[in-house]
Amino acid sequence: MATVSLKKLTKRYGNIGIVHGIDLDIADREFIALVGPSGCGKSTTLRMIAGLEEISAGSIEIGGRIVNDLPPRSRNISMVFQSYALYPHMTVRENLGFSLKIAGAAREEMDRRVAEASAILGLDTLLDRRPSQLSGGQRQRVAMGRAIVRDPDVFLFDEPLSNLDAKLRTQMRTEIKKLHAKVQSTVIYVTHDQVEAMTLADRIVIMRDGHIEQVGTPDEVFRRPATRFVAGFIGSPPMNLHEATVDDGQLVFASGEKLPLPAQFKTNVATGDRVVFGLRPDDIYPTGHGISSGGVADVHQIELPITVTEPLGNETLVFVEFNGTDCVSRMLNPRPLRPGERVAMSLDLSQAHLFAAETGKTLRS
Amino acid sequence: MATVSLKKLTKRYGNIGIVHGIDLDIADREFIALVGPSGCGKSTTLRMIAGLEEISAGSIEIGGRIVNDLPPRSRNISMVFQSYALYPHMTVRENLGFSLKIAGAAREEMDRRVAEASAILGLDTLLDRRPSQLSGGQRQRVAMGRAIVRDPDVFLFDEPLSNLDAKLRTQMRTEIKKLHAKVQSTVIYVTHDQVEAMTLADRIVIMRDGHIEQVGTPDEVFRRPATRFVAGFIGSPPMNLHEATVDDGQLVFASGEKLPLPAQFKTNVATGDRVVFGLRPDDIYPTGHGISSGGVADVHQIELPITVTEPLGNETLVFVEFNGTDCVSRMLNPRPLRPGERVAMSLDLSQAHLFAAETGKTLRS
Amino acid sequence: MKGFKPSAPFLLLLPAFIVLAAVVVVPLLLSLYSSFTPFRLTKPETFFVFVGLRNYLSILANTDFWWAFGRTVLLLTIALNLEMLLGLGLAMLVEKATRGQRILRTLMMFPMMFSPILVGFQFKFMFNDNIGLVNNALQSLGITQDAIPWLIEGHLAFIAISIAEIWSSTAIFAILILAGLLAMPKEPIEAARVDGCTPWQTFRYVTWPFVMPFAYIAMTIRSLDVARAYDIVKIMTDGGPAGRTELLWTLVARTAYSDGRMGMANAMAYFSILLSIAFTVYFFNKLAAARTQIGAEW
Amino acid sequence: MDENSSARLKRRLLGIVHRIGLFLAMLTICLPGLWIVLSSLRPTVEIMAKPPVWIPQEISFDAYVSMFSGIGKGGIPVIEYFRNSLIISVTSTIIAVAIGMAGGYAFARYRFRGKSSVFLGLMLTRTVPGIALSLPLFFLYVRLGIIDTHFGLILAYVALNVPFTIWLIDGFFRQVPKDLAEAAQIDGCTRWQAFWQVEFPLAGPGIASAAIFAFLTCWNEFALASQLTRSVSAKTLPVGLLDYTAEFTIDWRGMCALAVVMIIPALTLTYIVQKHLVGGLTSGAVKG
Amino acid sequence: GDLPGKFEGVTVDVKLIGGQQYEKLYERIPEWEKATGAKVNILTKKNGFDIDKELKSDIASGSTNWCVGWNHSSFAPQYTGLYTDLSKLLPKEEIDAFVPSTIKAATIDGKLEMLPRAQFDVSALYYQKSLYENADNKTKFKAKYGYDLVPPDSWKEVTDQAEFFANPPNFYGTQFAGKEEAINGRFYEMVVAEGGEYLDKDGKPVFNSEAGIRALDWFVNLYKAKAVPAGTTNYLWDDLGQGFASGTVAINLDWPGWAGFFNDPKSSKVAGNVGVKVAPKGSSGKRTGWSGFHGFSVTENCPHKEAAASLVWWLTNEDSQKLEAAAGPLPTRTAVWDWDLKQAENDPYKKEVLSAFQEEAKHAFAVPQTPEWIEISNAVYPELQAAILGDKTSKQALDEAAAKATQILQDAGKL
Ligand SMILES: Nc1ncnc2c1ncn2[C@@H]1O[C@H](COP(=O)(O)OP(=O)(O)OP(=O)(O)O)[C@@H](O)[C@H]1O
Ligand SMILES: Nc1ncnc2c1ncn2[C@@H]1O[C@H](COP(=O)(O)OP(=O)(O)OP(=O)(O)O)[C@@H](O)[C@H]1O
Ligand SMILES: [Mg+2]
Ligand SMILES: [Mg+2]
Repeated sequence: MATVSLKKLTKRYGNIGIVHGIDLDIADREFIALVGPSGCGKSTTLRMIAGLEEISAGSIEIGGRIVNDLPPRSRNISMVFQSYALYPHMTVRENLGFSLKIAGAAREEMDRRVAEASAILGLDTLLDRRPSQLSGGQRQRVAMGRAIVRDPDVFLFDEPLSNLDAKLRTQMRTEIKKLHAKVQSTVIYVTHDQVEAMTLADRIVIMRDGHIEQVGTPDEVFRRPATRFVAGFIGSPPMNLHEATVDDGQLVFASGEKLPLPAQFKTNVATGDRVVFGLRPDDIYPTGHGISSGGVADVHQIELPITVTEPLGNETLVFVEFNGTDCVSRMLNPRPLRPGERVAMSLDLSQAHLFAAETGKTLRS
Repeated sequence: MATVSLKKLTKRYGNIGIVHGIDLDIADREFIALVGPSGCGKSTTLRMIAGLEEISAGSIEIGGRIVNDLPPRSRNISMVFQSYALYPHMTVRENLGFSLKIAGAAREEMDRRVAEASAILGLDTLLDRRPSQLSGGQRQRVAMGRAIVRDPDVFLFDEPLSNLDAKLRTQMRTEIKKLHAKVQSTVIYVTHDQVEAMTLADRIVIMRDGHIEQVGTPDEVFRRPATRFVAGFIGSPPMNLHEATVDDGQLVFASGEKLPLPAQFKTNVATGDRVVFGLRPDDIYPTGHGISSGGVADVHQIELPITVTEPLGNETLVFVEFNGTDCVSRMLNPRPLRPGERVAMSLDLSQAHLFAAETGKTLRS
Repeated sequence: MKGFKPSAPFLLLLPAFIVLAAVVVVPLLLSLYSSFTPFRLTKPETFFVFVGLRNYLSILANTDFWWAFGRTVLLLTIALNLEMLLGLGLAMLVEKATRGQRILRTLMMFPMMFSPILVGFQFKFMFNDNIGLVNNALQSLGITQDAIPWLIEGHLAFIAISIAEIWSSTAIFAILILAGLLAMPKEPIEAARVDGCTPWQTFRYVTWPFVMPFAYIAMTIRSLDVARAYDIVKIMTDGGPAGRTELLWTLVARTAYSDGRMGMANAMAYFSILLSIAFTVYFFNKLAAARTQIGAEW
Repeated sequence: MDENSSARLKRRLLGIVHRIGLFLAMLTICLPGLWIVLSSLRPTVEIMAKPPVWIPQEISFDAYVSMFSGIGKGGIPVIEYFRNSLIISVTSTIIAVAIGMAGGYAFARYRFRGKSSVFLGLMLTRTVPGIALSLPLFFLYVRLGIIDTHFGLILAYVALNVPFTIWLIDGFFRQVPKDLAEAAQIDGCTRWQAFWQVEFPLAGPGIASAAIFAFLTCWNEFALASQLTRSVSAKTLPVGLLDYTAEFTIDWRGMCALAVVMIIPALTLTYIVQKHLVGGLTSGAVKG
Repeated sequence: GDLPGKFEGVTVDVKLIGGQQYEKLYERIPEWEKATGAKVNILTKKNGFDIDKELKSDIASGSTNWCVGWNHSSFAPQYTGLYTDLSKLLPKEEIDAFVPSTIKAATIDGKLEMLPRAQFDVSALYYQKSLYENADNKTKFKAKYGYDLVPPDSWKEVTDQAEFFANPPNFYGTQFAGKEEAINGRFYEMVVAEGGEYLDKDGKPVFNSEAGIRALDWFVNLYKAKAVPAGTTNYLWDDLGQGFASGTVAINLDWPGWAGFFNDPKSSKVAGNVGVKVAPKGSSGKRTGWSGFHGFSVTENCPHKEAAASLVWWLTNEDSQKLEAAAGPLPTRTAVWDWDLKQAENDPYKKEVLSAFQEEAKHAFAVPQTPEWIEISNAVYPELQAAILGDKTSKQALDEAAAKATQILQDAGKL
């Protein structure tokens, strides 16, 4: 039993509000990814849940029990700190085993668990070093290891893989998944890596300036972003967003360019509404560069000039000029494209998004 | 004039060798990305170039001048530390302006540059805070800002964006590109983010265990990895690698499955050779899920069972079983696939790689 | 010396070396020499009479000296340990205080501002058996009807001296340890709390290892900074009565100046140096070990 | 909830216990001191009374008045003593801390041969008891003609404090992350600038505590001062305290009054310097 | 003949005892400067023990070319060779104006090493008068001891009365200084009063005689009977004075310097109730009378001995002594004694004090004139304490003390 529920959770430093009364219910064994721009209050939220930061208002329940005033040790959580917070005076082995030692675990049990964690994290050869003798990534792995040797009610991970290389990160992702499947813990996972958030989380919480913008499954937040902010934040490269005015079934952009109003929004807007039109890079592609989309495509053809292409190895970003600014399209293996060349592009309007320009709220019903 | 050239650069801590005599010539104004697994010696190399770490053997030239024994300040470099190393007793503004103050810059010049950097980094509202009052990502941005207010001969960046959210990171990438275009500096950039490495770098250096595995343009290291290690390291998700034995124009895998020997390797291997076969996830796709590859495809059809699919929002990873293990395929918008379902897959063998099993060296001529 | 380029640490340490050489080393050699003479203050000519190890040999046979030696070790051990414990406690109490830190810290250092001479007088008056504050208080409170001879009875005198010494010097530990506490990073403490440590465990496994080097430095300093203790003891009992509280320092000082037997006194002093060296080396090793533990290199 | 309120209660209780503990500790620390202050204001007959007089019956500033009044009227040259003490203590503290910073920095930041032996050796110079030192020092000073001068005493006190300040300050420099000095050097600082701009401010608490320690040691030092000074031109306050002791008597009230006069500036200076004792100076500096 | 003389341009370096009670006298120095044209340069002003330390350091380091030094009869014998013979520098009639016994005590190995100032110290008996006036006390005492309760005239009576008055921990019969030279001095005078000798005429320690044991037993018995404060072995003069002033001690053998203190309501609870009497007799019929005095000496290496001697004379001449004596201390010039008594005519307490001390002065005797006196004291007093506290018997303690003292004298080449 380790549901976590935040009620009007608020944090202020003096007069500066940092977290503005957020509400969140996390089910037992749920894996929650917490994402948001730098400085939006993710770490602060985790630290409040851990009991390291006093809460200014609201309450926190873990496993149905209000823990507002309980010290961290009574909350049975384990945490990976963004700054690692390793014990500099202990070896890697001691760092890993410390919480078990405190819990009074038997020697063998401790050794076994430390060995297990260090194997997962590739720290075997480093067990007798001190943190000061490790590389940045190795330190981060120790921080990770310190959390995963335990079976807490709740895991709090604060960007635990940010300093690891892509390969190791993929590996670790799998290990975290396994771990979560094995131990019966609830996980709150802060990350800037969307692949991590998408692959690991049951639900994603998107924060912004101390507020929650949207809570939803990875698919939901990706496909049905609730706000313009979420739309722009989730997905890499980000969604193309352009302001437009609705005019008789058409979207009119500042540059004068026009697009038909996507069918799914027809009933929700009226002429004269100021909206933001959004389209993911995947949904713009050179006509003929066939992608057999799973859904019903509502493709609009338009010819646009190429500004630049950016090959990323396994995919290429193509920037085209639309509405006076860059608009990015993402594709695998395009043919060579020269800047300035005008290309017929297909816009899959069935995948388009519209948001109210004022509030930023989605116009999807 | 700020070429950087490392000659047999070696670092040992006591008996432990960390960097084993690496050679590298970096041209003036070149942008070099340094990548490699955690703990391979990237930071150590940067720190030796900066003059923070004594070199155990070899030499370092900056701008044609041997700097082995020069103190850091005589090397005219600026550096973003992996650990940030902010001045905790100074405000953000003072942190940013410190190097200019030391250089004796005029008040206005200093203010201008600090304002410029803080605008780029979105630190404007935080200029009067101390580092301890910042979030992790904000600290990292200050560390970044401290480096970019200056016009050094060489920039050394040690994972400068690792703690930023994807959106900000994309933005910063563009800024770094602009900065590099504007100031005439050479850049050495350590990163774990392959998109960063690919988009920013003129050349990528892949390190492993204190050795350089390959140096090449982004395209080279991606398309023509020199070793099995590089092949597995670059690209996300990583290349599928499977050991095989060459048998009369065929590759025979441990599971007994067979594939035709890709045409481009025909002349380089003989029957009985033990090789490693590699294919990128992009080059495996469900037959019919049309990707019109730019090159000449040498497609091999094979029916394989799906083990799991992993939707990432804008793309999906499909895992199929091949040679007894998971083999990953990456595609945009696949139709719904059920685990266990057998799907006809196309393998584009023209994009395949072969490496000698023993040495890991590529067998491409 | 052309081309000789002294290293940075050498230059940095040079002022210290110069001062110490001038003020300590030269006098030290002089007094070392004089310990091999029957030098009497009032007979300067005796400075040039060399008697070899005679002073040392007679010390070896001097049971009073060895008693004093043992008592000194005991006092140092007890006082230093108690001072450290109390100092640590005091530092933590003050560090935890949320308000009035500055006042508290200043008050905490209050005893350091009392000249040891004054402390000696003060405690001598307080422990006076007849009109002393302590007995008066005990009698007024009805705890005892006797005039407890604090400074007479061997153990009590030892206790009284220890109390004076501890009162006056705990502050030194407290301030040094407090500075150590302030200098330590806070993240590991948070980590420990999350790892399930009780406040005591946090202290034991995280705070203490960090503060330990400072505690050992304070120990070393205090074990050598005997002037304080000397002045106090000198005034409170001057080793008496009947030599019951005789310490090395009182013995040496009396021999040196009252008796004027400087040669002998210096020989005794050099014996006591052995003691100090033993203490210092001991604490130094502890310090070095504690340092390696927190990952500081030598 | 129960658990929370009990946790809250426990915290509040601990807070109260903490306050009581603090109060008791401060009481033990301050009472003897207050007794001295009180003694300076009470007639001897009350201080030494039997049965004791707990509540002061009569408060007077006679002792202070006479201390500052002319020679022969019970006055002692407080002003001169005070001046000497101040000059000597402040100067020697500044010098000792400066030398201590240089030395401490050398130990904390450089590697060199024989480092631990030198480190230990420094302290061993302090193993010499004052007795073995004072007479030869006196010889030396007489020969050099610096007996009974400020300079002589300053020199002696610097030597007295240097090993301590080096040890202490070394310890605090070690607590300052190395990365910061490195960052400063990258930013174009010489080692000297890096020291002043970055490491020195961050080692502040340590340096402040070393300074307080050194200052109070000098301020209260008696043995050497009584040996190396002789007249009002150099005698310091602790030596002056003995002006209140005559062959057969001691004027305890006068002594207490002088003690108060001694303590007040020490208290003030300490109060000023202790503001540098702040925690968490390096937090936020480095990650990991 | 023509004191103070003229010493234009001469500077005299002096080392003086510090302490406010002496400052009055030093105010006369400028007058001397004016009269002689010389300058006085005060090198040192510190308390007696520290001057002693300083003088020894000076001797050791050979820096003795200053001129005038404070001196004390107990310390003086140690400074062999430091001071010059003043009788050669000053007219005889000036020297004869001093009380002869003090001049004798100031003469060491035939050299008059110092001129005594009006700081003559010998102890008399202070007591609380009211105790002796109390009728109840009188009858009870008589019943117990068989003789009348009057202020004691023998040490035996002191013992009886002390035991009679004692009511520890609130009230004690008497007290004695318990450490350092203080107890050794008290023991010394008691040995003399018991008819013994401390050092015999060859300078050999003989205080472990029968008389010595009787003398020590006096201390031991009082302590055993709890007639003295338990802490007495740690007491020095100030503790004694404060003790008596606090009104918790009946009888107190003490120095003249306390007379004013004891009778001053600001400092003493027994003010108005203090009686003073000449020190009691020992069993031999001799009174105790260990005495000492302050003085000034001129060094052998002084470049201006004449001027220095003039200054010493000035500080100890009749006017100076009157000045000092007016504040309480006892003079050392016969003429000043007379003057002093006349001054006290209207002050019965002062008169009682002065007559007691004048009487006492007749019985005064100095410490044995050996440079090793202080060193012997340091060796002997722990043994005395050991006997008093019961660690050793008196005989054991004295035998050991004598052995140590003998050793010291032998080491010094005196035996
Ligand atoms: N003081 C030391 N003693 C021994 N080994 C050390 C010491 N410091 C670092 N190392 C080792 O040197 C290797 C290289 O470290 P470095 O910091 O250069 O790695 P890196 O490539 O920057 O890794 P990361 O990506 O994790 O930051 C690591 O394996 C590390 O464990
Ligand atoms: N002591 C403080 N005083 C004032 N503001 C603070 C303080 N500490 C943190 N903040 C602010 O609180 C906000 C939230 O910080 P937090 O560390 O929770 O951010 P975060 O979401 O974890 O960001 P990041 O992704 O950069 O780590 C930041 O804007 C930060 O500047
Ligand atoms: Mg954070
Ligand atoms: Mg690194």
